[in-house]
Amino acid sequence: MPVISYREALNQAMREEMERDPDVFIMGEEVGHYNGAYKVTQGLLNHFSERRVIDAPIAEMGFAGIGVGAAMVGLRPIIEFMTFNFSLVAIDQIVNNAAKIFQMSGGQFNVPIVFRGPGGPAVQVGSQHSQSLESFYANVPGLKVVMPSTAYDAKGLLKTAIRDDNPVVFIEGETLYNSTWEVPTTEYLIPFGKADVKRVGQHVTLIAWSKMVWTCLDAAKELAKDGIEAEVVDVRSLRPLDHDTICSSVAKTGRCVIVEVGWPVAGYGAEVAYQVQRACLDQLDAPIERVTSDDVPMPYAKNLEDEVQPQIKDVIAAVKRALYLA
Amino acid sequence: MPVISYREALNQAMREEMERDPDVFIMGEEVGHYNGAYKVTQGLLNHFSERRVIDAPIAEMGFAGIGVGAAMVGLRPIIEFMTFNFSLVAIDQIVNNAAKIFQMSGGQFNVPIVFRGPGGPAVQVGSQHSQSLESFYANVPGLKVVMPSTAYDAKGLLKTAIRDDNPVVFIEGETLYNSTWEVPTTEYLIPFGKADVKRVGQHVTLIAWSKMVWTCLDAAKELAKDGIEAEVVDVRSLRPLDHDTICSSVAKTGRCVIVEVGWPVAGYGAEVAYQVQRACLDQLDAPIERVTSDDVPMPYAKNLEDEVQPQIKDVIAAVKRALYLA
Amino acid sequence: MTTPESARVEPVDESVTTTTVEELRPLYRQMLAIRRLEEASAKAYSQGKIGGFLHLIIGQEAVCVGAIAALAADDYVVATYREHGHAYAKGVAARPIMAELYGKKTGLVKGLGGSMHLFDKSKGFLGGYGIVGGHVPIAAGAALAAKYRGDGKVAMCFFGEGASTIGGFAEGIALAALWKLPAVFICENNQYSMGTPLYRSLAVEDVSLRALAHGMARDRFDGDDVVKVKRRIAEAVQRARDTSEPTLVEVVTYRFRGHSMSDPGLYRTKDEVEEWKRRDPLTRSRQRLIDLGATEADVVALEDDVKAEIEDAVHFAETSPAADAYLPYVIKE
Amino acid sequence: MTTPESARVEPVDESVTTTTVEELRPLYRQMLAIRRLEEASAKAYSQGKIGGFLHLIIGQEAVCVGAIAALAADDYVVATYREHGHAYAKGVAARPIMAELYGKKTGLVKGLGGSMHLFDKSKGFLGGYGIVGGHVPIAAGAALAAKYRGDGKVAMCFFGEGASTIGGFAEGIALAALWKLPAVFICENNQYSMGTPLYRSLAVEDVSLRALAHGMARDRFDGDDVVKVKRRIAEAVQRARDTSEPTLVEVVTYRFRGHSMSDPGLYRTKDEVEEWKRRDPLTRSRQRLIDLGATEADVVALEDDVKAEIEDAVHFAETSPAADAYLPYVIKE
Ligand SMILES: Cc1ncc(C[n+]2csc(CCOP(=O)(O)OP(=O)(O)O)c2C)c(N)n1
Ligand SMILES: Cc1ncc(C[n+]2csc(CCOP(=O)(O)OP(=O)(O)O)c2C)c(N)n1
Ligand SMILES: [Mg+2]
Ligand SMILES: [Mg+2]
Repeated sequence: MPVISYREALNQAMREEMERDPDVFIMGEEVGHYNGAYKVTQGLLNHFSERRVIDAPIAEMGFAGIGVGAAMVGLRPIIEFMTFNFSLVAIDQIVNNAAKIFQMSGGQFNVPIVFRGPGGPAVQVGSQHSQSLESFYANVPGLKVVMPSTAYDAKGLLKTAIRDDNPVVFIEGETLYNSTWEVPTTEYLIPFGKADVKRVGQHVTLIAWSKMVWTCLDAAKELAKDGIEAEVVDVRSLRPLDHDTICSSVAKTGRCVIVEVGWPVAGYGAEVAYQVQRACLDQLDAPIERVTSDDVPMPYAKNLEDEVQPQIKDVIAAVKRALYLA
Repeated sequence: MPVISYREALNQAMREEMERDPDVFIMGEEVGHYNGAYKVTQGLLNHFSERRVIDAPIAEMGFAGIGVGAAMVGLRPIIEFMTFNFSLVAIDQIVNNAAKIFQMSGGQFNVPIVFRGPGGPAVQVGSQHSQSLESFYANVPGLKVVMPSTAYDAKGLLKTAIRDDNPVVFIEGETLYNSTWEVPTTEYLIPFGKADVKRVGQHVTLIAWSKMVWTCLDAAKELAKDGIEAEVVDVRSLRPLDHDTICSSVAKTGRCVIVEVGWPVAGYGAEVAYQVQRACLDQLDAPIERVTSDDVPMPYAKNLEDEVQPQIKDVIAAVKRALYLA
Repeated sequence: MTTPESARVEPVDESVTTTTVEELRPLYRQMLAIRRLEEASAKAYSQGKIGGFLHLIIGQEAVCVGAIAALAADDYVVATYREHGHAYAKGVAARPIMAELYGKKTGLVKGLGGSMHLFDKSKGFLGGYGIVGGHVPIAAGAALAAKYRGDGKVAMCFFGEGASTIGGFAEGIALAALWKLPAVFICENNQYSMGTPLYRSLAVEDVSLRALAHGMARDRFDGDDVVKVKRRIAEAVQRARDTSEPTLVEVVTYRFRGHSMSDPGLYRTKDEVEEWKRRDPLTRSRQRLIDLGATEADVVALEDDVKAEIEDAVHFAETSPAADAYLPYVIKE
Repeated sequence: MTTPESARVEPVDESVTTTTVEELRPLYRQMLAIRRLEEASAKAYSQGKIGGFLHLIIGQEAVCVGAIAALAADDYVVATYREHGHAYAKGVAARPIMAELYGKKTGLVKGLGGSMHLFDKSKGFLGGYGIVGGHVPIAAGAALAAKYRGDGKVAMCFFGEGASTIGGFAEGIALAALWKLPAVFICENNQYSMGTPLYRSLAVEDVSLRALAHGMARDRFDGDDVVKVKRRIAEAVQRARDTSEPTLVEVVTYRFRGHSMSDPGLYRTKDEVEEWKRRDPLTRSRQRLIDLGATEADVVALEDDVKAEIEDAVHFAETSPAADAYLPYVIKE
């Protein structure tokens, strides 16, 4: 199987879906002539045309809303936010229009739209450009929220998102674009609501999504040296969440550490923690541990930026607490 | 002690703080000549002047940002959102500016601003006008988030908010404005981060805020008829959250039901649940129960609207589950 | 340095149009039906049968009726929370509108949307929206889809003058102008944004000036004469259809009632309201029909017909079963 | 019907101003220091000593220097992520700017903000902001505070032409016009919004037209001549100070580098860049100083002085301790 980058996988997903369905189009800042701020849309303008790859001015609320309107009458827009930080100026369109029109119209108008782009902290871009907004979107009924960690998942999930008849918030890992994974050449789709066990283990369950899956895999490797076998569950889709896979892992291991790069208070990890305690309270041998970023806006200086975010050592420490080894 | 309405309590708080500090002013839609869409600012324009009670056009992002700028140079704006639903078009100003400027400026500029207005579902106003956004705001470091349930708390907390040197998101209960409570005539302030035990009990702890405190008190009354004494803890401030009061109540009762009118997934109640399980896992005699609205945009029809939201009977049912009586 | 340009505000065009009984009669009927529908809802609201907010368009009927008369049946309309009349003018029957206001299962959107959220896919009615300005990009999006497909459709968007300051409006029209989308943006300038008069919300009391920055065609006239509204907006629709260029149209009008049923409208004088009532588009159209040769008997027959239609709608709403489902309408499976 | 108004775009005013060595010398010095500061940061960036995004203003120096020279020391400035020059022009020393880019404890904002978020309270520098348009209302807010207090201060806001489409900008200027706030809004039209040329982001390539809807004063001229920038913007500052009226000023300029250090700028031709470089405000000002009678030796001395200043700043940054605290800067106790 060819090994390709996360960026390339996303690109392939869009290209294939645009080939397949003439109603799919892309709109966003610098997606066309510039080939994407992060080059995710590389070559698409050339391959398709300005009709289907639309460079937008800086007007997120405007073009997100244009996407919603176009989707209502049957097109299938992919709206790229240059980063999800900029989705905040468009969030009204996502929460009050995209998510609610199917309901407000009594089921007449569905909104098949994908809002995608990188999210989570990048590197040294400061607090306005470094935040994880998944818990905002995961809170909202009517939306689906997806955050792939690997090239394989990115491709299969984005294709599913584009074919979904509902609005999908698809948050890519800003630091994962160059990461690689095996990706088949034949078509595949990954359903939403199916978590993926990225590593099997029996002593503790690590639950994560996006970039933190990699951190957990790295931590698991370290832990294995001490004979601790961690199971790493990648939730992949936050809404809907796959309770079954999570809970059967936790039921097996009896220990649960939830790792997210977002802020601690009311982060999405709190929801996962709640679900775990609800379904497996009796199987838990220790309190659920959460590892999150510090409860601060992101600093610019590299040393502080690293300090703020969950590191391998933080995951290891949390696992040891969960195993009463600390 | 005089019994006054929640609306009047808020009005008094603003009036007193404006008398006390000439840098405090109010800005928002219909706050002046119209005396407030919900009449919370009744009489303030008359008492002060157009300089200090400023009617704004429909431009939430604009006037929220103007508030931030004015606060940076030392004024103390109170920004009224006609309802918090409309804060979504201004949320970038709250999350990316108000919350972060103190950090981005390395502690040079603090932003003493209050964003206030009604939140949560009102009655039959449909899905765009009926939502609880506290879990969005509670997620964000740099903000404080306050949601009073009674006239007494409303007054004391709003005065504290106005004097706070940081941005405060102050969400009032849209259906609580006419509710009454005893309010002293002498000045008092209520600190943030102090939950209030609104009813003492030993069998189960009900944790709630804003309108749901009333629902819990009603449920507690019903439960008492069956000999079940519920303790009702009103968290009052969601950020910071008073872990001590909550946890000592749960440690006492061994049962915990968290009641919120927001959506279930990644609602703020999940955060409370996480904190409780973390601090009191060993003292819990049953899984934590959450009662929330259904995971749907709010319907218009009254019967459906009631069905969607937590009712007294839902709280009672959850308590019975927590006591293994169901 | 270039000087301030506030002098550029042009007087509202109040010229008069010629018409015929054939053209005016159906327009008058629609306006009247909307007026009666609104009155019936007001009554039901005060009886507690309709809940939430109820924003009536009484006094402004000529705008939605004239404007939508300029559209083809499959063109798109996007409107605000003050949209019962727009839905009706776009072809939605009174029954499902009234049943929706009552929150019934037979309502246009099954009792889920209520007064502010009427939608009808079969009529190209893309909805009523409650967040000011948020629907303007949606209209531009429908126009973009029309252009994308080359299907010749036009999207028409209604909003109040109060909405012209919000960012969503600014971005929506800027993108429509840049991308030459077949859209018509119609500002129903009814002099008030809730309790705020024009002079407290606009630096210059001319919303159509917003078009200047974008080289967008604009128009500005009074909205008392339904035929004039139709003719003038037909020009904008034609422009959209023929050359795919958007237009910003400001129609100067007045709402006779408060902002919503809960607003007593204390911010304006009785005299002011009476003054505008003298320009009531319904009275004017009725008189005009007679002047053009319609018989009093014919007009009364039309009025009786409207009365029966609305009474039937109320009866339908009253006797319909309560709304009973919301779960199937969250996610499309 | 009124016709489209795109014909109203006026040619960019390229008139020339007279000046003296005394006036020009400090302006040239500031521009040169900014250029050298930017070059030094570019170098440090390519050595991996500065991280994240780095947006240079090389080529545009005359705008921030000329504009801020028209302000009093305690007036307010609000800027974007491309703001090192603005901070320097407002009086911030090169040392803390460079140390901030290096993420050091001695940085202007303690290593917490980095390139995009310079702030200096003591200089009235209200910050660099990373969300396009979001800072425009902040400037209006500082202006509102000035008017509230009657302290005679003026708020100056910088933004790019790409920002002129976003809602935050539209709302910020609309409110400033409505409330007559003492603000000067300066569009640094550098022809590109990241990789997007004017014609793909603006329906009409004249940002100053945005003022028309609000009866706001506007101005539009080229930004090559720093003295002209100062004079013309002084008029706007005067208007703000005397009559509390805002102005929208568009200054036509060009950035010689990519959008940020990671942008190779492939979307424009070498010829185009060279053409603009011939109008380099630094070369022009230097020549002008000589023409006005400054000696070559004097100019070289000034240049040596600048060189030393920036070298010192780099040394300071290099040798400063790493940033070490963030917790105290979340909530003010
Ligand atoms: C973003 C937002 N802010 C505020 C409101 C509350 N609100 C609803 S209608 C209205 C006035 C709108 O006035 P205008 O646009 O002139 O329309 P009209 O009601 O006069 O038809 C306001 C302030 C809202 N719905 N959305
Ligand atoms: C709301 C938002 N959208 C997108 C971006 C990404 N972005 C940063 S700068 C920029 C281009 C801005 O161009 P312009 O306003 O002309 O300023 P210039 O960079 O040319 O000085 C873009 C798209 C952003 N920072 N904020
Ligand atoms: Mg109006
Ligand atoms: Mg630019």
